[in-house]
Amino acid sequence: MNFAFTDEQIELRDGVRAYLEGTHGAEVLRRLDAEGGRDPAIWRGLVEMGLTALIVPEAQGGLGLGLIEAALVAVELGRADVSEAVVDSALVAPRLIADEAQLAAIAAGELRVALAHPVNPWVADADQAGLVLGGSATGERLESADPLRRLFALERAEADTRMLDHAALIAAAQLVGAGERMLTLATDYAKDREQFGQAIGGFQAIKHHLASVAVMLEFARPVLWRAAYALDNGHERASVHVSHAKLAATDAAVQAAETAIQVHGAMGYTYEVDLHYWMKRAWALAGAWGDRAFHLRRLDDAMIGGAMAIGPDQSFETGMHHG
Amino acid sequence: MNFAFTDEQIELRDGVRAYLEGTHGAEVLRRLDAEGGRDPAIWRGLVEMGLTALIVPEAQGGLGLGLIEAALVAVELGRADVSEAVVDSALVAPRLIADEAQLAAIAAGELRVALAHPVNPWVADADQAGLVLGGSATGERLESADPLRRLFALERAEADTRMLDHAALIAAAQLVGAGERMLTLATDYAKDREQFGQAIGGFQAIKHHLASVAVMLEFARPVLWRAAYALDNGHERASVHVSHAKLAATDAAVQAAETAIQVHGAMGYTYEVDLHYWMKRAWALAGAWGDRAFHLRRLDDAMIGGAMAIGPDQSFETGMHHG
Amino acid sequence: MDLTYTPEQQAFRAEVRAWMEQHVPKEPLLTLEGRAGFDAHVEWERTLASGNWGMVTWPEAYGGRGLDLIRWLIFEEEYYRAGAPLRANQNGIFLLGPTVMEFGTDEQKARFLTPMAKGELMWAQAWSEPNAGSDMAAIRSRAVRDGDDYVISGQKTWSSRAAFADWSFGLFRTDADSKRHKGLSFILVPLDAPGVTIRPIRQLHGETGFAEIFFDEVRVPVANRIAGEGEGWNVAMATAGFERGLMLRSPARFQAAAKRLVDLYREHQAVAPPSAREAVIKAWAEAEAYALNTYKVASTVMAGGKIGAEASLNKIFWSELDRALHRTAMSLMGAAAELKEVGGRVNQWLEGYIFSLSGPIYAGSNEIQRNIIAERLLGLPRLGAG
Amino acid sequence: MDLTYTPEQQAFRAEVRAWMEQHVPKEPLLTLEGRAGFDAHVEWERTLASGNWGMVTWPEAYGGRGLDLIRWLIFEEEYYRAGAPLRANQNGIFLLGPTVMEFGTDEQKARFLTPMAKGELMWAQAWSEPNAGSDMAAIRSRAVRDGDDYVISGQKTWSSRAAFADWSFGLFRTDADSKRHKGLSFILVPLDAPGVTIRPIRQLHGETGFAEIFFDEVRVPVANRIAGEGEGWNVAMATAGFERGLMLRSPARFQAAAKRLVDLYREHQAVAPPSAREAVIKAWAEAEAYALNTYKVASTVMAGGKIGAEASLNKIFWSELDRALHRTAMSLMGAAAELKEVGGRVNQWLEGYIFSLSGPIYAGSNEIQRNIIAERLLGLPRLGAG
Repeated sequence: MNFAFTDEQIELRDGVRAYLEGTHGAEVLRRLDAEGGRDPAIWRGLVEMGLTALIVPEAQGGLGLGLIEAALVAVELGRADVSEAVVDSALVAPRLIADEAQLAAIAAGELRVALAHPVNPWVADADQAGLVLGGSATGERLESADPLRRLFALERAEADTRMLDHAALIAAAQLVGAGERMLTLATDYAKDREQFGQAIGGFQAIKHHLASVAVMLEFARPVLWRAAYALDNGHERASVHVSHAKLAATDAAVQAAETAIQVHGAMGYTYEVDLHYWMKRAWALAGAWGDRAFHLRRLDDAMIGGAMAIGPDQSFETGMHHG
Repeated sequence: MNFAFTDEQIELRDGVRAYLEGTHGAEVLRRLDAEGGRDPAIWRGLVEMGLTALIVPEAQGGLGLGLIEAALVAVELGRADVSEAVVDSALVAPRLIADEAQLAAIAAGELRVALAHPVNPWVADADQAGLVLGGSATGERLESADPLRRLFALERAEADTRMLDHAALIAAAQLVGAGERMLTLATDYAKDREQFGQAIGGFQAIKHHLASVAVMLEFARPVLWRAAYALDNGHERASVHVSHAKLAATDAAVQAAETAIQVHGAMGYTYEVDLHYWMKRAWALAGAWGDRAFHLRRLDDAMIGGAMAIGPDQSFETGMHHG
Repeated sequence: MDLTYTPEQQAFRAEVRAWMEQHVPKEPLLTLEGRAGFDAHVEWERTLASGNWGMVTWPEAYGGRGLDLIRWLIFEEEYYRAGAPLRANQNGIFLLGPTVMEFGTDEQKARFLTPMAKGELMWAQAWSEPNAGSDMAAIRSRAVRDGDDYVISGQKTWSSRAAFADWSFGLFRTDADSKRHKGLSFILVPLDAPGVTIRPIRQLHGETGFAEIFFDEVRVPVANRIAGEGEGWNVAMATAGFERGLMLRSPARFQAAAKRLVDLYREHQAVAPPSAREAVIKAWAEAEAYALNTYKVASTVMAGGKIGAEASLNKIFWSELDRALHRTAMSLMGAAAELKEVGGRVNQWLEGYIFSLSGPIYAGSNEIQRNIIAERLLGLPRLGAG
Repeated sequence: MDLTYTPEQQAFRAEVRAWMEQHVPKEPLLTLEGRAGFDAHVEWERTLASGNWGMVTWPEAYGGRGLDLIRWLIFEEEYYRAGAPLRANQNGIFLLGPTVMEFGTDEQKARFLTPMAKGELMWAQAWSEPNAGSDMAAIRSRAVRDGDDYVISGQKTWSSRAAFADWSFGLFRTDADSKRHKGLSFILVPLDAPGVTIRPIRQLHGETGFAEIFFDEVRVPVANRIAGEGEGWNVAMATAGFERGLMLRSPARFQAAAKRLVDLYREHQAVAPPSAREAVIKAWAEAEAYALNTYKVASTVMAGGKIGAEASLNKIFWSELDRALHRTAMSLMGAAAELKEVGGRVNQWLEGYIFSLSGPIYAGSNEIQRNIIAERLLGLPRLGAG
């Protein structure tokens, strides 16, 4: 039992974060927003960094890493509000595909995969996808509140629970990243912005709002890591853990958004500051890959329904190592 | 349409408040707590003030007043944490009794009436009652967290909706009064108590906690008055309005209690200050005469169930005067 | 206390209902925050004016109906019941109009009030400045006296409706050496005057209802000043009082939204999160409570009472109930919440949620309102960081 | 990251479970906050000590088992799973013990630690003073050096366990001219020493676990001082760090309560308010999150990391989840919530709710914890009223 990241995991996270801080700042979001949402150069950069190869097996030219790494990267993608068609394709699809040629093409950045599932009314980035897993899209574009999302109406889909769990995990990770970024944005704003002769961050009301968000994020994170670990290792309760993570991440990110806009005041309500990109991403991901109601129902069945043992000794699988 | 009290109503309220402030301070509560909870002198004072005659018809020696007046008085009884067997007997029972001799005896302070109803697991002050309406008590004493309540186990009871509505209204009024008193206690404490070199009431966190309670109480009050008016005038939706009032009053009082103890800090957790009497009364009344679940169900049936028209034109009976 | 409508009040309700049923546009107008939508809303203001329903609380002398507050509430109930559009003229009706009536000269009343009542003059607020958001006394824009004119320079921001309105009203520093609340004057400025530049501010939803206004030596006659020179602060406080007080958000608006939320819940009941049911009941119960309290305050005001710091209780209550109501709706919409259109129509719940997020911020943030309640109603000390 | 237990950890769990099943009292003990109940809990401490389960995290040299934090968590899980009693010795195990180990002399370690491990010495905290609640630096109680003794005078309050404990530990001003954090020393005082008067403080539930301690020229040897004269503040900060840190509230306690809440919900499901279902799920989910975070922090500490302001995040989270959990239980109990006994047994939900109300207050109020998070973790300015 060791609930700490390895040095390699921390290095990966820090590397991705540093790369995105350097190449994918808010000015990039504004440019993408004005120009249509996607930029091949960004995609190439992500491929060159190895993100498309991250969880592809080594035999197919990948790095053969696991879902902890995928989630760590997804947190950083959420923090930077990366919108390229990389999340579903690189951090989810490889776990759903057996075809070795497809896996190799994903790793090489040559194949993009979109995901279709009945709990989503859309398929993200279907137009750029060489392969739609689980169903198909109609080609009709749906407009999201989030200007950087590209959604297409769902035509048909099968309910693949593995797809849902993997995609919900990665959505949860992005929500945590977006929540953390909104806390940072609001904190920085509160340090700079003066009213009544002092930085507003000196007012206790502002301090306490922000502290409450810090608490929610702090306690969403370990839930995310347990879910990633359990799903990666085929634990019996992995689906429930993923639903828990999606809920905790959603609630923390939505609270971060409402707090951040309140701290920003009228500024937060505009395009003058960049907060809105992360707020809209949070609203979008809150409903994606199972909304609150969906994931609550899975917890409910497990716990109140009694499908799962609960109690102080039940946080982890107590049996032997799996998968 | 006039949502204001008459001068007479304000005079009644102020008179009762002044009397109780003068005769029923916290030192009385401490004495009653030590000595067993009831004092004939307090009872006689309430009778002499005319409270037992308040809503008894004039023909039976009463003052012939209505439920607005009864609720105004009940708010003051809640504010003073009066625990004598006066509430059910004087402010509820007269509306449930037809017998003229009984009414006259209530008005004169010679008959005390207790109320039995299946939604309560007890009959309050059954031992002092000359009459138990609606059922009977076993005589077995139940101990409440509230040291000044005297509860007796219910033996049998019929479900009389009129009793429930009237008693729930009066309970809601007491909750509003208790909530207001707890806000006052916490505010006064915050003005006096110093920490880190200033009155803690100067800290924005404390200010905002207390302001939030003030908001909840402010918006519970009109709901209470509408319920009293509707019940008094036999309006069709009176039961729903009463449930609304009980919910709003409960939520405001419970929030006032949690806030007041937080503002008092460790002091609030003890018998050293008097807050605990009102807190315990609030917890008790929150469950009495229909708990949150019960009253939510009535609102639910009316609104989501569709039994009642809702919308911007539906706050009041739009038909002719009733009752 | 008499909580029934008189026959006259009922007849009035029937009259409003009949007119609204005949005139309210069948299809929702485009958003007020865009040019085309704003024009459509101005058109609706003129339709209202044609029925003499534009400024129902104004005296008849200025083109109103002189309604008392109870009838105003009935009017609003019928207005929102009918699903009528938002008011492009909001700033004029509830803020500037009452200010001119209270502080204006007869000439100013004649010049401004009647055109406003006809729907011919749309007003923008020009309060905030880049470094004076909630702290209005920090205003720096200047109006320098030059003969019978003021020459105005400076910058205002968060000016609602300014992108499309005809005129603006706001505070300017007429005494260059003054500090804080002193030396300010309340001045009306036409937005097509030479030297005025409008820079629309794009908002969350992508529309541009707010704007910055830049004043570069804009010349306006002294006759555009309301009340005396240097008395601007008191005038503005009265105006802000109207805003935060009774009429800023009529309860009918939230009751109508709560009713739609109940319908939404019924539609999504089978897949709703378990807490949504109670949240829906609560939204409705709070909208009712807000309505009842407004009737109570209206009765008090009609009997000669004043609204004081209670306005802050109101502001907090409606803004937080509105946000919670729309948050609940978003949770009921689930995955569709993020879509701008649902079933071929604008996703009104998304729009409503976005709008609701501004409630706790504008017209004095809820943090400031809580300070006011704590200090003025509860008497807590002003020590510390306020 | 490895989130499975090793075979050794599983064997350890089995060992604890077997012992607990054999030794945990079948009936709940009387409350710790009364004399008889306290004695019963001390008896249980001795039973634990007899199995060497009293101070499992302490080194073997002092009568402990030297368990690492993961095993401590497993121990706690089995402890609460078995429904074992609260710890009368809490102050000794988690606060004083680690303090003596870090700052005490060898003589002090021998004198205090071993008897504590045997359950022979119960400790009271003596931190707060009447005018120094959350502001510990405002301490005024004095210890005047007189040869090899200190002569102590003053008053402490909110002293937990003091009504029944054997000894107290706390801060006293050894330099009469000092201010705030300086000139304080950490001193141990036996509660049966001449000049000590205990006045129990009656709490919400009517019991008296807290007390005031009056010191009237109480003479204790200088050897009772932990660390150097005037170094008390640093020692106390370390102690408070233990308290707010990992071990103050073991997650298993909340997981056990959440499990009972699920049972309560199932029992009352038909008459529960609609929001209760989600509140129950949330209580369980948060108890789990708290447990997971504790494993995460434990892993960090075991790898040589330190707990800093994160302890404040912990304090807020567990105290607010505990209050919400019990508030939900009260709403499920409905009318019976107020009864002290339900079905012939103590109403544990009422007791739990009352206890939970102290969580956000003690060990540094949640307001103070939020200040710490804002200032130390987020780096917001300390301007204003803190």
